Order: sequence, then structure tokens, then C-alpha cells
Amino acid sequence: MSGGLRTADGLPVEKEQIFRMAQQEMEYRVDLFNKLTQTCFEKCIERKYKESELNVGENSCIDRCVAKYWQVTGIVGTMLGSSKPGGM
Amino acid sequence: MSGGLRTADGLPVEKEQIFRMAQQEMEYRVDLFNKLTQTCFEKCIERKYKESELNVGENSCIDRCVAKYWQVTGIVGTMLGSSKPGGM
Amino acid sequence: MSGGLRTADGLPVEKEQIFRMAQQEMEYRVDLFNKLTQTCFEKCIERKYKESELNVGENSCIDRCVAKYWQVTGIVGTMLGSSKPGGM
Amino acid sequence: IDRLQVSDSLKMYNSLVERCFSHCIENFRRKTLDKQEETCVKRCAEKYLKHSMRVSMRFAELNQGSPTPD
Amino acid sequence: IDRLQVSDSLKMYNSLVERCFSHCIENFRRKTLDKQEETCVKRCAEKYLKHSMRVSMRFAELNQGSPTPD
Amino acid sequence: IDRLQVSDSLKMYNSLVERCFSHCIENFRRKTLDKQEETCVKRCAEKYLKHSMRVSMRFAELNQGSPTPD
Repeated sequence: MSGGLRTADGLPVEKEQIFRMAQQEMEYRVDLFNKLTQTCFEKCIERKYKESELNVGENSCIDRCVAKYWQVTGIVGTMLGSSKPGGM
Repeated sequence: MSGGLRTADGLPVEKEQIFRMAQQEMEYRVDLFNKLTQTCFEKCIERKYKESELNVGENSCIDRCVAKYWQVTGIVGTMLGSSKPGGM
Repeated sequence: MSGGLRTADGLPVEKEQIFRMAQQEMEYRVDLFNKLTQTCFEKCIERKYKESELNVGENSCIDRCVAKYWQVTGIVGTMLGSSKPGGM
Repeated sequence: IDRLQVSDSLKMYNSLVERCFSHCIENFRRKTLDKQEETCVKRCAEKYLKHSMRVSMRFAELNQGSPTPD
Repeated sequence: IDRLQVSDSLKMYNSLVERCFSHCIENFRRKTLDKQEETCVKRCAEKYLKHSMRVSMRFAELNQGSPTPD
Repeated sequence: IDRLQVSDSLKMYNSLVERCFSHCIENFRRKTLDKQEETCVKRCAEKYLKHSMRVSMRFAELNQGSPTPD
């Protein structure tokens, strides 16, 4: 409990800001991953559920779906002035 | 670190309660705005994406969609015993 | 502020872990309840809204929908290696 | 936990509005609700609340059927 | 509150991507976007942003119409 | 971060249940699952898990393709 500006939680201000940003980046990635997973499930997985294995068509559809989703993330990121795809 | 009841975070109880309530009100508004934005996008924006500008029809649809959404918020709020539309 | 390992928030580590777990369990149940409510609303409630009461058919549909949702939760939980249905 | 219950009910309120708006409002030729839309919204909201209470009762019963320590 | 605004805009970004992906990408025979898909995504994203700004303006006006103490 | 991973997997679990329930359960004339619904749910859940693992592998590869400082 030495000197320096501290927030209500008792963390030094800078450290807390870095922590918050890292946490937001993390939450953003988790949210991205969840949306990606659900969107590609709807697009690629056949609804008949005749078996419990993914078939060849579904597997390659998933790979392409993830790749395309990533590219869309990149395009939108560039439009919003961010440089790296998938980043903030 | 003077006297007074404090919570685990070290904030005096009252201040923390006010902060929590303000935070919840804020989260509620953010959630409301997000749902409103997505609902009106689905209702008003043509899916062909022939251009990147909003056309006249889309613009007036958005205005009316927001106005009607606001009214629905008010009706439901009244039903639940709240006085101001959009408020808690 | 006596001895013992403490986290950034000033809580002893063990207590905090238990609190976090309880909070996560709680958030999980709230999320489950919300999804269940919305899914069964879509499955059971007629969209015509001719009256504001639930009719007999809707009421028994809700009961069965909740019961079946609970069973699905149990099946998936067992597959993921958890013992109690609806639990973590 | 109280905190979760408040934010839970606020989320429920937003979901209710979204759901009933989507089901009841189809035309955007005017900026005020007509009588029919208003009636639809009111009935939808009442049904949603009653539905939600019934779900919550059934849910509680099932939770008690397989009790957890806390 | 700042924190909420940042995480709000990150959520918006994710919703935009999800929405425009779902509307524009229909085939998975190749792993790169073709020209048509790319154009669709760009227009969709621009429209989404403009839409979102317009909603936010109207929303602010309505909020001011019934002012709250804080 | 650990905390996020736990709540992430709990969210995933809830999404899986919601998705497979919606796809597999169509009738509400009885209050217990019949054999066909149970089989459907089990296959759907297994597929969802395998799907999710594959997405997560591909996602990790793409994240490594454009490394970030932290």
C-alpha cells in the first residue's frame, strides 16, 4: 500500500487500465469465437443428425467457413481503421 | 480508510450501491440500444446491398422503427409499474 | 488486513475462489433460465395474441417444454462428464 | 446475487420488448403505433410475463427434485 | 462507463460481422471470398454503420424528450 | 482470464443445449423425450462438440498467422 494514484479497487491506475484493456480484448475474442462457432454450425451442419460424426463435407465446410469469417472480420476491421484482422 | 461500513471492495456501502445501480441502468440502456439497432436493421434494411448508402425508404423506416420501439418500451414499462418510458 | 495470501481485490484467495464459482454457477443458471424461457415461448405461444391469458394448450405445452428442456440439459451434462442435471 | 437478479430482470424486460415488437410491428408507414399494434403488444407482454412466471415455477420444482448443497 | 462504451463498441463490431457474414456468405466451395461476396460485405458493413449512427441519433433525441435526473 | 474460460465453456454448454433442443424437439404432446428425440439430441450434441473443437483449432491457426504482441 505504497504511494501512487490508486483506483477504488486498490490497483495503481496504469496497471488497472492495462488489465481492463486485456480483459476487454479477451471478452471480445470470446464473443467473436462464440458467434463464429454458432454461425458456422448453422451454415455447415446438416440438421438430420443421421450420425454423430462430422462427415467430409461438413468438415471442409467448417474450415472454409472459419477462413471466410476471418476475412470478413479483417475487411470490417480495416473499414473501422484497425490494422490487424481479428484485433481491436 | 476512515470509519463507516464498507464492502469487500473497500467502498462505503451507500456509494457502492449507487454505483451499482448506475452501472445496471447503463448496462440496461446499452442492451436496449443493441437490441433496437439489430431489430430495426432486420426490419428496415434491404438485403440486396446494391449500394452502400441508406436510401430514402430505409432512412424513414429507421426513424419510424425507433419511434415505435420507444413506444413499445413505454407500454411495457407502464405495465410493469415503471413511470418513465425507457427508464427502469 | 491480517496475514494470508490475498488477491488484487483484497479478499483472501480461497474465499474469492468460492465466491467466483458461486457467481459463475449463478450466471450459468440465469443464462439457462433465459434461454429456456425464450425457446419455450417460441415453441408454445401462439402468435395471434387473441387474448392476454395463456390458454389450456399453451399451459400444458409450457410444462412439457420445460420438462423436456431439463432432460436435454441432463443428457448433455452426462455427456460432458457432469453428474447432476442442470448442474455444472 | 441480488445484483444478478436485478440485471436478470432488466435483461428479461429487454427480451420481452424485442420479442413483442418483432411479433407485433410489421409496417413502418407511420411513426406511431396504431390501435391494433398496441393491443397486440399489450397481450404479447402479458402472455410473456405469465409464461415467464410459469416457466420459473416449473424450473424451481425441477431444481428441487435434484437438490444441490447450496 | 467508459469501460461499458468500449465493450459496447466491440460487441457492435462482432454483431456487425455476424450479421453481414450471415447475409452475404452463402457458399462454402472455396476458402477465400469471391469479388461478389467482398462487395456485399463492404456495403453491408457501411450500411450497418450508417444505420447504427442514425438509430443512435434518434435514440438520443427520444431520451432527451423525457429527461432523467442523472 | 481463467474466469473467462470457465464462463465461456458454461455459455457454450447453454448454447449447445438451446441449439440441439430447438433442432430436435418439435412436439409437446408428452413430457418425456421419446427414443427418437433422445438419439437426435445425443448426435447433435456430439456434432456440436466436434464442430466446436474444429473451429477452435482453425481459429487458433489463424490467430497465429497474424501474431499480436501480447
